[in-house]
Amino acid sequence: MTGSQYLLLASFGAPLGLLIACLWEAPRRRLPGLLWLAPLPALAAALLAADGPPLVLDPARLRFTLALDAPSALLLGAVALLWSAAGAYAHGYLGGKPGARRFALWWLVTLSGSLGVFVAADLVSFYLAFALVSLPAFGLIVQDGTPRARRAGEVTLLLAVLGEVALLLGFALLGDAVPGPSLAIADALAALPDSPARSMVVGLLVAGFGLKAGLVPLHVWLPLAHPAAPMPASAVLSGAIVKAGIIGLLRFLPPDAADWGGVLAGLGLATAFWGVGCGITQDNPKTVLAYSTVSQMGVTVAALGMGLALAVPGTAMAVAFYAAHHVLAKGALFLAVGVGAVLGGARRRTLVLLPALVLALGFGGMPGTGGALAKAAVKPQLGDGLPGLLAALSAMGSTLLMLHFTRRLAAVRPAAARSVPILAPVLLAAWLGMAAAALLLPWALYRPLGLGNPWDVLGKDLAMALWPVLAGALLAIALARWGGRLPRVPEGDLLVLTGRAGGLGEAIGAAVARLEAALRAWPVAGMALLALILALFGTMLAAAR
Amino acid sequence: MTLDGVLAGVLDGLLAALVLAAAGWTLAAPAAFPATIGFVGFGLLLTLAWVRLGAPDVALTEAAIGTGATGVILLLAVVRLRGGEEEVSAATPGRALVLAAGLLAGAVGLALALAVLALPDPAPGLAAEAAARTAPLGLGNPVAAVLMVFRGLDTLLESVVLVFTVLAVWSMAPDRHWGGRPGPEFPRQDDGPLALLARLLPPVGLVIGIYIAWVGTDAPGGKFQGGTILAAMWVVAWAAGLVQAPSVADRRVRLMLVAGPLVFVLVGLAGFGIADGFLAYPPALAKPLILVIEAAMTLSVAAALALLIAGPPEHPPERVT
Amino acid sequence: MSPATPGGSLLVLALILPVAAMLVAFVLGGRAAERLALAALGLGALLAMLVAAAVYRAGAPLAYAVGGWAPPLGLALRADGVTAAMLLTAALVLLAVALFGRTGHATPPGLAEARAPFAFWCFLLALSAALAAAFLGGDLFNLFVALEMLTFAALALACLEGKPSQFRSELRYLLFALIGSVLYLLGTVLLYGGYGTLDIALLAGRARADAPTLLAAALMTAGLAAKMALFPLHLWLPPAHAGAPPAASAVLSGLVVKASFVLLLRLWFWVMPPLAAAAAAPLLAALGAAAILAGSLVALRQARLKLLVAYSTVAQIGYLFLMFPLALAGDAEVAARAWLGGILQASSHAFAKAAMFLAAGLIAGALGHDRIAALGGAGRAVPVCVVAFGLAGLSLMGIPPSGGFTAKWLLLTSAVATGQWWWALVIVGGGVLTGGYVYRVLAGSLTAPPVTDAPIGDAPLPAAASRGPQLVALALALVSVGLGLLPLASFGLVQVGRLGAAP
Amino acid sequence: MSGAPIFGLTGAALVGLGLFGLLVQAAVLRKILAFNLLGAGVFLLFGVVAQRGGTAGGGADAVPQAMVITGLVVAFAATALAVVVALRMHQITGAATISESDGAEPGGSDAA
Amino acid sequence: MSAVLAFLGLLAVAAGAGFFVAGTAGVIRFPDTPSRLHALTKADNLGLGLVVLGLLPFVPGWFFALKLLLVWALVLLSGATAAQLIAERVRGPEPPA
Repeated sequence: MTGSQYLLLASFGAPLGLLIACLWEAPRRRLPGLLWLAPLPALAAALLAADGPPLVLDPARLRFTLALDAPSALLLGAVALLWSAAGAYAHGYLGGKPGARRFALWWLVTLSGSLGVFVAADLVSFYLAFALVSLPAFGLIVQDGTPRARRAGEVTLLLAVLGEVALLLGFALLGDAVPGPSLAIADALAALPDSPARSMVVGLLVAGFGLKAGLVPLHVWLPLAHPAAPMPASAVLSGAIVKAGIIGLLRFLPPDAADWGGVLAGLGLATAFWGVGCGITQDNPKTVLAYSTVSQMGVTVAALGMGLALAVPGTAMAVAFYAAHHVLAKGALFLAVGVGAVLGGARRRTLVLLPALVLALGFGGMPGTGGALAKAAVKPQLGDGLPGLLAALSAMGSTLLMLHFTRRLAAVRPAAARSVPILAPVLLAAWLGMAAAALLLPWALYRPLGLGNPWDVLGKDLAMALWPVLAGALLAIALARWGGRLPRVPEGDLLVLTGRAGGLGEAIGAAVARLEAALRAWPVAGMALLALILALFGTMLAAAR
Repeated sequence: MTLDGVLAGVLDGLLAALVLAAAGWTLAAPAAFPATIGFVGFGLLLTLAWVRLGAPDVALTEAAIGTGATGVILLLAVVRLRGGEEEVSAATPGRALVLAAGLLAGAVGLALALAVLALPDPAPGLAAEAAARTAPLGLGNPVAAVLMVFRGLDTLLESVVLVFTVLAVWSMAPDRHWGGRPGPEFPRQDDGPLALLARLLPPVGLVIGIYIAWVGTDAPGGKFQGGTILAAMWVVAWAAGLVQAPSVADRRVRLMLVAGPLVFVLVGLAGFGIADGFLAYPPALAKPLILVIEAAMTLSVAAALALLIAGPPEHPPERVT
Repeated sequence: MSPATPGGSLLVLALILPVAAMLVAFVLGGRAAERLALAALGLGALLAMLVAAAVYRAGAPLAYAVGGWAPPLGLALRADGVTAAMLLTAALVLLAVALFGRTGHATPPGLAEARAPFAFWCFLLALSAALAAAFLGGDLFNLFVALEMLTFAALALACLEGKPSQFRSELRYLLFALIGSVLYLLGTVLLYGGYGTLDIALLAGRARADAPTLLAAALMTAGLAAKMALFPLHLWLPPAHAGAPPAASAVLSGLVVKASFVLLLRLWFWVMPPLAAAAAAPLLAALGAAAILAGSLVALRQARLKLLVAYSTVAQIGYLFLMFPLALAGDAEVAARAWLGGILQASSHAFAKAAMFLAAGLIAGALGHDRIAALGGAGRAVPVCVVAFGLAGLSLMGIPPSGGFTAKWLLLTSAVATGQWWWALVIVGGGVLTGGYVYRVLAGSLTAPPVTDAPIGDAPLPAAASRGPQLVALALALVSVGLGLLPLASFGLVQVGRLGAAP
Repeated sequence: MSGAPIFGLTGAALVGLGLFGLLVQAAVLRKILAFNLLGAGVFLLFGVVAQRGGTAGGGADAVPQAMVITGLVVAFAATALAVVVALRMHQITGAATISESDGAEPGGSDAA
Repeated sequence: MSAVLAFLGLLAVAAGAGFFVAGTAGVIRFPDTPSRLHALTKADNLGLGLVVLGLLPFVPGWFFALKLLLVWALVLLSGATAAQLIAERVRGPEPPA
């Protein structure tokens, strides 16, 4: 096993190792402090083990394979960085609180899943990693124990389970399509085109991953869960966990899925505008950020969809780059909200509001920021014609939404006697570190990843890049003045509709319970037994004729 | 059809009609007590049917266990389970349900009748082979040969079932009764008809019971039938108060209960050594071994049936005086 | 069929050991019964492993003609892959329940012998003997006697605590199980009338599709379904299993139901004419699907923990019935996969359900009640139990890497492969509903204890808090999850002796 | 020696009656009686099969008859057990039927 | 065994059957329980005696005949006891002499 294969194993093995270490008293006591260490092997794997040989464990039976190609490595690196920064932040943020250790345990499980998703290369281990990233997230969300957090956690868990179900069915169909016993994703993809249930498989996979990525009808859990979760958890939820859906789409959509490309593009753009539309009506800055995540994921999926539809080469790397930037920027902004809630006065303006503003404008595609580079990377996919226009409009929307966020962030009154009286230096370090990464890393990686020269992106048609930002700023000013008249959208927007569905479920449950109780009466059960005899006899007799 | 063939047909038809009439009465009787009496009558008529079917062993068993022992248990229960008429009438299903149940049960019965008629008439049974294999074993009665030799495992499992059914019945009592005497306490009657019967009948019954158990290997009879008669004799004496049921914790009673199956298992395991496998008998020693097992089994069956009739202990154990 | 293969005497020992132990324990009584029972069940587990190893090594079923008389006249004991797997499952669960019962059912110091403990150990041995007879039996009438013995042992174990409401539930169970047994017996008489033998191996392949044989099959299937509490016939299972003591309900739900399942497999895959079996299989599977959905829905609405777990049994039994149309669907490779899925579901459910009932019993013991609404504080009082319950729940839900997942994955993929996708939907729907009620219990027990009755929370709790029984429940749950980690190829044992399996 | 099919029909009729009784009779003891009728019907069918299987001179087939004897003893054990449980139920709860009509909470128990 | 014995046997069995019919008629027709008990115990036992007597000539051996007589004796014993018990139950215990 070469060095890089060890790294692959270590990337998602480290958090699990730390988890097992917690059985003993010593590491458990210092646990919250060690959180930031866990993702580092994954960061090293991203940097060193990209495009290394795949690692196959127990080839005869289990065929447990791990592999890491370039786009996955990029995403893995960004996600690992965010987990590490959020881990340090969590140590400072939680400190001595009672539930800290339990939170850390849930954190480690979700971390291993989130990293594992990028390296898993066979159906079963990918499903296992995906289950590990979606189900334990419940533990992170309900950490505060408030009824609002519990409801958000339950909705997230229910939708996560439904997502798992869709994926299980999809993988079952995929597994069936593969002729041999092998379960590797590559073979599954190869066998997919000629399998009869191709469209069903792709549909199920899109539903499963779309739910995790937050595409429109299935996004309702995102704006509910992120605000309810404690600060580091929201950062990770928005930044890293959502990306599991993106890597799933990247890895499982067959290159020839042109028909699905159009669907994805449509869904993505709809999600982008829906996110902006709902976001501007929110007051809580974390909810605004959540809706911004929904919108940005929409743009990412749209880019992927268009890339597939037009069969543009290099789509995977472009989409990965866009998503990686989102990981860093969005994670940083969530940390900013945390720090902003504690810091006060002048230091708040300089250390929090200013960098937050720059990052916010980056989302709009302000030239010179990482965001601009991200938008340039996906330009070949969303380049021209209607999708290009729509992409520009969504950039404007993003700018509007982010400026609204900045205003809401500024409006947050740092409560005097907050539970964290002194600002733990590590919180500030984490926030500023992530902000710097969000700004500089795109610049550093643009050329090595073969996306072209970052500098000439800066130089090219400034006007094309600038007008969405300016238009967005104008709208933001208008929103600031007349925002009050906008209709108040409840956090989970579409979730309100499901309220009635709950009632329906209750009615079905009651009806089934009454039927079952009736069947428990002795004469009825006896007659059911006799009827079963006659039915079996009749069916077999008919078949025998 | 010869004359006596016709007569036999008429007799069978009459017997069948009587059996069904008794069964119908058992279901339709107004109260539980007459229904139980009807059931006992039904059992006796059924015994005749078994004689007509050419199965004397089974007729004996049906009379002894199917009608006698079951009848006693049910009569004892009916007497002690008085009351609850209104609960029963409330729980009786309505006319529609009764009709539906009747239709379904009738349909199953009809299907069964058709299937029985459709069975191949000279049924491909094991009659010849069983009969042929019984003689070399030194046994006269093929049924005993099947029970003890060919399907010995069935009989062994069944006797084990009897043993732990007794324990199951005992374990239904509350904790404080453990160690007490099973069943109700009958007052001691020194004179009167029951006392006369209880003194006159048991000696005769013991002889008959042992005779039937003994003759089982060569002629209709056997351990279950003989054991039941012995148990019946004990029940008569117990009902007249002449004997008391032994305590539940009494080691001797447990040894009696377990004797039959344990001997059967030991002889079976000995089969590994002296014969070619479990429950196999060396040809020379077959008959004596079987008789030893039969004797032990008769003892166990008698004890088990008597204790099952007696039921769980109903009083705490008397302090040892 | 050779009358006796070399490993045959192992089968006799596996059957006679618990029988002899029960007889001797009955005579010795008191604490000797407990020690003898533990020794016998330990040895029984060893024997089960030896039988499984022998079957796996031989690659063919072991057979033993009892008394030297080969069928049709004599009786044969047979052990093929299914028997070996279920025997091993039963032996391990019984051993675990025996270890669990050491605290709850020990003879109190003062007395030489007390009713409940002494009866518990004797009935546990009787149950072990009945299960061995049911799995090893090769003759349909011999299996009838084993079934009856099993029913009586289960009834006696469930009535052990003598709770007032329990006698009514157990009487319903006894009467309904007896109807099932008599219907099974009715089937055997028709088969004997038609073929002159009741030995399964001799009957295999000879069945004609005429009226008596088909009626016999229908009667036996309905009888066994009644004893397995398949959905419309499940009236007796929830009250009987919920009211029984924890050790008893673990064995009842985990093992007793599975004996009838093995008999059903013998009937449907050996005795019945294949054409008729394939025609009637969808009916069985439809009832199974109804069991999964209705059972889970009703379990979701239960107020008491033990009733919830009992209804979960009703639901999980439905999965066993989904196997029939899939395994009879003709394609050999898919049939083998569905067959393995069914057996693995039976085995992993046995472990998971035993763990769940033991955990539920301990939780009820620790809190003094088993109302789900007020389960707060269970997480702190008996933490290992809640973890065991959760792990068992995961296995029942079919979350990887549990045994339940592998079983459901196999059934799912074979449903998809044979184009019967509706069973796949039922499997997945059942999984989600199961997740629902497992979540209800876990969420309830992980919340903080209600402030009002403070003593519940941290008061030193008597028997329940002791580690032993909790670790047993955890061990069972871990085994159920561990079954999922075993790679698929090592389950070759289950295919041994299956008709139509590659020779 | 083909006996008249009359006893086969009787057996089938007894099974039908027994099943009907088990379903419809409300009192517990009446149900146990019906169960014994059902058992008697099944054993009668064993007898008919035995008689049909008999060789010309050799009398009836001994194997089904042995099964009937074993079956009778097992049925007796079942009846004894059922009667004892019914008596205990009656003594403790005064109930004479096993119907759930009184809406009692099925089975649920308080402390283990 | 001459035809005469056979004829006499047949005659005895017929008479026995007649007594059984009389006994049954008595059970149906008589007004109260004690009188019905008389009908049962007297008529039926005598009827059985005659039937046993009638069967004796047809019996394969003396041991078989002994068994038949034993049957009759046992029926007599149990019939009498049962009648006494039922009568005692219906009429209450004997008034002190």
